[in-house]
Amino acid sequence: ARTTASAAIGIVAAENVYGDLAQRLGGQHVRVTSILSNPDQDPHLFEVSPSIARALSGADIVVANGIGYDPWMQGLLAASASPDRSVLVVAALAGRRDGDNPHLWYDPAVIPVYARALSAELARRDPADAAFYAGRLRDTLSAIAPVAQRAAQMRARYAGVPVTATEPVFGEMARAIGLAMRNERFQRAVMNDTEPAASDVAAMETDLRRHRVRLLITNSQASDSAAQRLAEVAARAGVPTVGVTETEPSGRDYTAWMLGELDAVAAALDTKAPAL
Amino acid sequence: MSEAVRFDDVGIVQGGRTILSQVALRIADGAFVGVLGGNGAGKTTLMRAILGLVPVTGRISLFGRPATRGNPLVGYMPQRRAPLAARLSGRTLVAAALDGQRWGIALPSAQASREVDRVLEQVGAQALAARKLDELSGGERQRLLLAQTLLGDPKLLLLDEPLISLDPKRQAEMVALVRDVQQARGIAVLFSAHELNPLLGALDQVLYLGNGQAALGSVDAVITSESLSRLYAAPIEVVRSNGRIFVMSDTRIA
Amino acid sequence: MSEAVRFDDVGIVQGGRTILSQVALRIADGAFVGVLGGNGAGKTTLMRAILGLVPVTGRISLFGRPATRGNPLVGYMPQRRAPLAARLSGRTLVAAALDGQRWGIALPSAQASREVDRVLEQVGAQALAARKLDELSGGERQRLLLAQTLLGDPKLLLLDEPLISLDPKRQAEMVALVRDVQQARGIAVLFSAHELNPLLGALDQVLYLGNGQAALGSVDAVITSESLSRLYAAPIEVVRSNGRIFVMSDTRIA
Amino acid sequence: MLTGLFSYGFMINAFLAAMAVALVAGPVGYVLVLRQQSFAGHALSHVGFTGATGAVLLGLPPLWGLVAVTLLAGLAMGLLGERVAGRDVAIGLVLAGALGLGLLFLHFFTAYAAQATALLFGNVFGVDRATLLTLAGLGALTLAGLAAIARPLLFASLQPELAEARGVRLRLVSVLFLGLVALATAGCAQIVGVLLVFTLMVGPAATAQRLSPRLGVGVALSAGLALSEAWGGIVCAYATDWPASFWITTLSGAGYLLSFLPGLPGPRRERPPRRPGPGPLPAPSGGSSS
Amino acid sequence: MLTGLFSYGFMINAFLAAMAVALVAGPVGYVLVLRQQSFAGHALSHVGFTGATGAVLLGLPPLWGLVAVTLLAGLAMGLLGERVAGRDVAIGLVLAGALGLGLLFLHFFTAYAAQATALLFGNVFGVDRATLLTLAGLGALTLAGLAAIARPLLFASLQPELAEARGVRLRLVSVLFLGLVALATAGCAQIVGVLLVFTLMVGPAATAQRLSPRLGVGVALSAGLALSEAWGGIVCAYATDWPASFWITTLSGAGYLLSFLPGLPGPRRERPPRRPGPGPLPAPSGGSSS
Ligand SMILES: Nc1ncnc2c1ncn2[C@@H]1O[C@H](COP(=O)(O)OP(=O)(O)OP(=O)(O)O)[C@@H](O)[C@H]1O
Ligand SMILES: Nc1ncnc2c1ncn2[C@@H]1O[C@H](COP(=O)(O)OP(=O)(O)OP(=O)(O)O)[C@@H](O)[C@H]1O
Ligand SMILES: [Mg+2]
Ligand SMILES: [Mg+2]
Ligand SMILES: [Zn+2]
Repeated sequence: ARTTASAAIGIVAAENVYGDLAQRLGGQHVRVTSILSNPDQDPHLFEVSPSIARALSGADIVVANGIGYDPWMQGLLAASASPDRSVLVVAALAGRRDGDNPHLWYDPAVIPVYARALSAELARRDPADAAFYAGRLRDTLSAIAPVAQRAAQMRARYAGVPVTATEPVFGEMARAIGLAMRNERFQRAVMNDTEPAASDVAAMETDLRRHRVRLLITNSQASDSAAQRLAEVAARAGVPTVGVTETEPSGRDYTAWMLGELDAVAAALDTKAPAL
Repeated sequence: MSEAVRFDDVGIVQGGRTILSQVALRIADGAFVGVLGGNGAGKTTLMRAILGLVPVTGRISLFGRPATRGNPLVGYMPQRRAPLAARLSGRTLVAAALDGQRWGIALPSAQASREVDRVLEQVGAQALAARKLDELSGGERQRLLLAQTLLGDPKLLLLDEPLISLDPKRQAEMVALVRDVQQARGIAVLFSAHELNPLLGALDQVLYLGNGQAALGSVDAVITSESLSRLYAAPIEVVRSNGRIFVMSDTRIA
Repeated sequence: MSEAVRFDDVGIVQGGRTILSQVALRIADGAFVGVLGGNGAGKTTLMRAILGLVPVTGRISLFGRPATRGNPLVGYMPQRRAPLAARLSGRTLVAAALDGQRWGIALPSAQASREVDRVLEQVGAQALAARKLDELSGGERQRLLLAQTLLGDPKLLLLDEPLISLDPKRQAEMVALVRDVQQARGIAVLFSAHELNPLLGALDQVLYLGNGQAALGSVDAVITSESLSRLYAAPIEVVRSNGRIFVMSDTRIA
Repeated sequence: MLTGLFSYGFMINAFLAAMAVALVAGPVGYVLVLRQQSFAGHALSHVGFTGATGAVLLGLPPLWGLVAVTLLAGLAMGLLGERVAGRDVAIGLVLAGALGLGLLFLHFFTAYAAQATALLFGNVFGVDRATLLTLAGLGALTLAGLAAIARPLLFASLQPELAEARGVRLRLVSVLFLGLVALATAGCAQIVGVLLVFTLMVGPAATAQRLSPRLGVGVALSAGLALSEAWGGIVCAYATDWPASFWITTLSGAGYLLSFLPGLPGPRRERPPRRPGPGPLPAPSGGSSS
Repeated sequence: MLTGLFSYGFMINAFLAAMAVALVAGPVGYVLVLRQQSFAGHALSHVGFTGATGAVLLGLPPLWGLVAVTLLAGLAMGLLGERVAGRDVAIGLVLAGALGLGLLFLHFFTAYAAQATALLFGNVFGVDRATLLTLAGLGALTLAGLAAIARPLLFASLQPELAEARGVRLRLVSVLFLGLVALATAGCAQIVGVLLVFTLMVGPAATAQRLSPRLGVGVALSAGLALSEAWGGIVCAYATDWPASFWITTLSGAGYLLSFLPGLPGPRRERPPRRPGPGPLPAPSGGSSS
């Protein structure tokens, strides 16, 4: 199978956000495989199929998120050692450590860092096409620039506004906007599939009921009954709810995905809270 | 109708093997019948056939009706007894068998309670019933199992080796108990045992199995050195003394 | 040293209850001893004490040495037998007991194989050994268990109710088998049973338990109507006829 | 510390949900422990995962798949392993098969699977009113089913041979019961988590069986213990801010261990009745022979 | 379809890892099934979760915690539940307790917990050389341990009363064996996943016990079946691109069901020997009395 694409650089990305950006940066010179288009598959039962392992063992560049989000990647890489393979761990590029919010792609500052690093790696491997990669990098950076710009705009307007969420998916973006995120312990418990403590549930409910927050962010891919209940509490209290997704929805690129969510958040924050 | 059990040309095949064939017999109502036969002769199988648990050819009738599963006229004490739930009381065990085959829940009722009391009293086990099963001796447990067979006024008891692991005194007590119940209520009893001596005084008749056949005979006719030796294919001596009969297999010849 | 077992002022307390007290007895090497006593008299406990499984006061010696657990001079057939792993062969069962208490793995060896063959032959069970345990009859299984007790040339066999659920012929065969082995190898046997008759011809002595006491006696002294009736606290009749003894509990009085 | 225990809606829902689960788990667990089928109970709670995943794959509501597959597995276990010997192998193989199938479903997954994954540790503080109603409905259904088969079930559990002779269809009863266990597990697990359901089925039942030799008392005790452990766990969770499942598990284990305390009824020790002793033994005459 | 089966390093590692796991799971599983302790085996595979989370919380390598806690739980089960009656309750309670504790540890986590939990759910196509060595080491250790206790273990499993009388310390043997099961489970689970270890322990062993009544043959058959099912599963996974665990589970279940086919040795039917028949019975004389 190495006839037509023999020149192409093989890239395997653990998550599809990174994979799509890699495709954009490398164009026809790369061949991209994304492992998790659905990172919410049960990590307990997540099992890599042979075709992915095969792709990985032939890959030139491997992209992983790191800080515990894709811990199986280490084993897969070690299993098919390849001296000439480079591994980009986005968390390392962005200087994050274990314990930080792993949903890194929601940080508008991280994506350009990743894009530059990957582009440099592509140029290193394929110096002949360095100019092509430089052009692609420029295009890509300008294509994703609106996300950071929009976040900065919103920061000017909403910095310090208290919000809450059922899961820390949107956390990095909220930080970029300067929103005062509350109930982080609750969110962490939901992320880890464990049970939120009673006081965390109570704090969450109180925030919603007493309008101590202006917005509830939920994971719209997860529809477990606990989250539904909070959405109901919010609705009753007149606190608006915005759903975000953990993975890049198919048919949308990164910019459209992020802007869509930012718009929804802005619109929600602008609604006047009804008097109790 | 004075026939408790009637076999007409009954055959039993299990696992491709003929256990019994062409058995014809009639057991009178109210008779105390000892069931004899070597290991594997088919004593347990015969009782299970009467209970409708084993497919048979020919016809088995109980009190004039075809034998079917769950016949309320029959009380049964199985030979192989699953380990009992040790922490429950004897009364719970006995009560579980009361209408145990009927769907639904057994709500506490005075009538049910009276019925359980009645059978416990019949075997003299009222005092045992409150104790936990794992605190009871083997003989005491066997008495509770006998009480169970009496629930619902059966007209026929099938007791499969109820003397196992009892000492001579308890064996005698068990036989006497069964005999008393049988006579007081005029019911028929099939009582299997390898130990003939404790039984002999109580028997009206003997049902002996061997070699795929089953036949009924009087005690006098069957309990003879000759016929028992043939039955068990081993030298067995029967001695009559003071109007009593003793059976003993000869260990010196072997 | 012609003493197989010696009890000096032995007492056994279990669960706060005195089972035996102040027992003193000596069993001669090579003796065939019947162990009698009602349910709960302590037959099993006594054997377990000889095996060192039960804490005792006083002293128990076997062949002049204190009784300890895992004594290779003792062969044992327990009364309560756990359900056997049904799909394994009889030979596997017997072989598992060969040095089964030693750590490590049992590699196939010609010597081990010969030893297993030897004990199987002694009980005439060579043909049974290849068959699965769930294909064997109760009597055949018991024969394999007896073979196990003979592994490693014991000088004392403790057989706890090996006649249970056997038919008269098999009972006689079992007793004859034990007797043959005992005489051929000159070993001592303690053989407990509720059924005296099949044993009587084989016994050298009787060890009778009751009321916390244990005493050894000759067959002639113990097997009398009077002493057995006292032992079992029930009327028991002993009849001697043609040099044979018959024991029977009286079911008519109860 | 405990002020405001009832001032939040989620706390009231938690108490109600725990009650619904405990009142089902207590009686069902009693029979489960009596029949020594804890493994089956546990395995069925896994199997639900496969059902939920499969249903999502087919575009059906996960709860349907969960209940359907768990019921099916309960039937398979009942049919395969009616005899006690080899029963654990039957359960193990059904379990492995179901999990393997679940893995295959996941492989084809494109949608979000968290519904299936959150099963192990549910969230008793996140129960809403609609879920509460589902829970109550499933619970009532399970208890009604249990009542419908109670008599033959108990009979068959205590004395299978006798029950069979008296016309009880052992296999049918066994399968129906495992179906009920499946229903109870499936219903409760997705709301309060597999762990909690299993804990509330096994712990209180085992304790109750140690404490009372009577059936009715035992079942009531089992339900009562389950309820008080569940509620106690919620209160402790509220007071300490640690997870409720942890507390309920701890209370349930502690309850069982406490039942071994000497003062309580039902110590392990056997107390056989001292039978009226025979007279003194005949003096040994003959001494050692041979 | 199957070209290149061995041309990838990860495939070779997968075959080697599967071999290491199968050769341990086969013999250990044989005894597990013989002793009817499948539930213990399954429960132990859960318990590692607590150890891994606890270790991460303390800043220790999760594998240490996993092995330590699994061993501890194995010992606890062995100590609590030596008697068969109530054994499943003991296992259930240790399981619930361990999971509850794991939940508490998870509660104190500030990071994404996948690191700890992922340890439990290995991946046969993601085994590297270092892990392979660990696996081989743990496997050799387990097999050596099994060999060291093989004789008393087998004796105690077949005839506990007799073994005790012959000086075998039942409780010690039981605890040591569960410790070995724990070690095998902990070692293998993180490389090939909990599901696979359990499948490879129960399926081949149950099949082997149906096929041969001889111990040595049975153990060898169990190991051989485990190996061929594991390898077969990997080949099928390569060919279909479906998960290897699914295939191995399927092959293992199929193997067991196939062993029920009539032609094979060991049909369920009992074939008691026809004993030499007695002579004809005496003719009934006396007829029906009374
Ligand atoms: N389900 C079955 N399939 C095949 N054979 C069977 C089955 N059940 C019983 N048998 C065989 O039928 C024969 C009669 O068995 P049964 O249990 O009736 O004998 P028994 O007279 O009660 O013996 P025992 O004195 O040992 O109790 C035996 O050879 C037994 O192995
Ligand atoms: N571990 C124990 N704790 C308390 N009591 C015990 C224990 N083991 C046995 N006993 C009691 O000791 C007494 C003697 O029991 P043992 O089993 O030795 O009697 P046995 O003579 O063998 O009776 P059987 O004829 O029924 O076999 C019985 O009352 C029994 O209940
Ligand atoms: Mg029988
Ligand atoms: Mg005894
Ligand atoms: Zn599990």
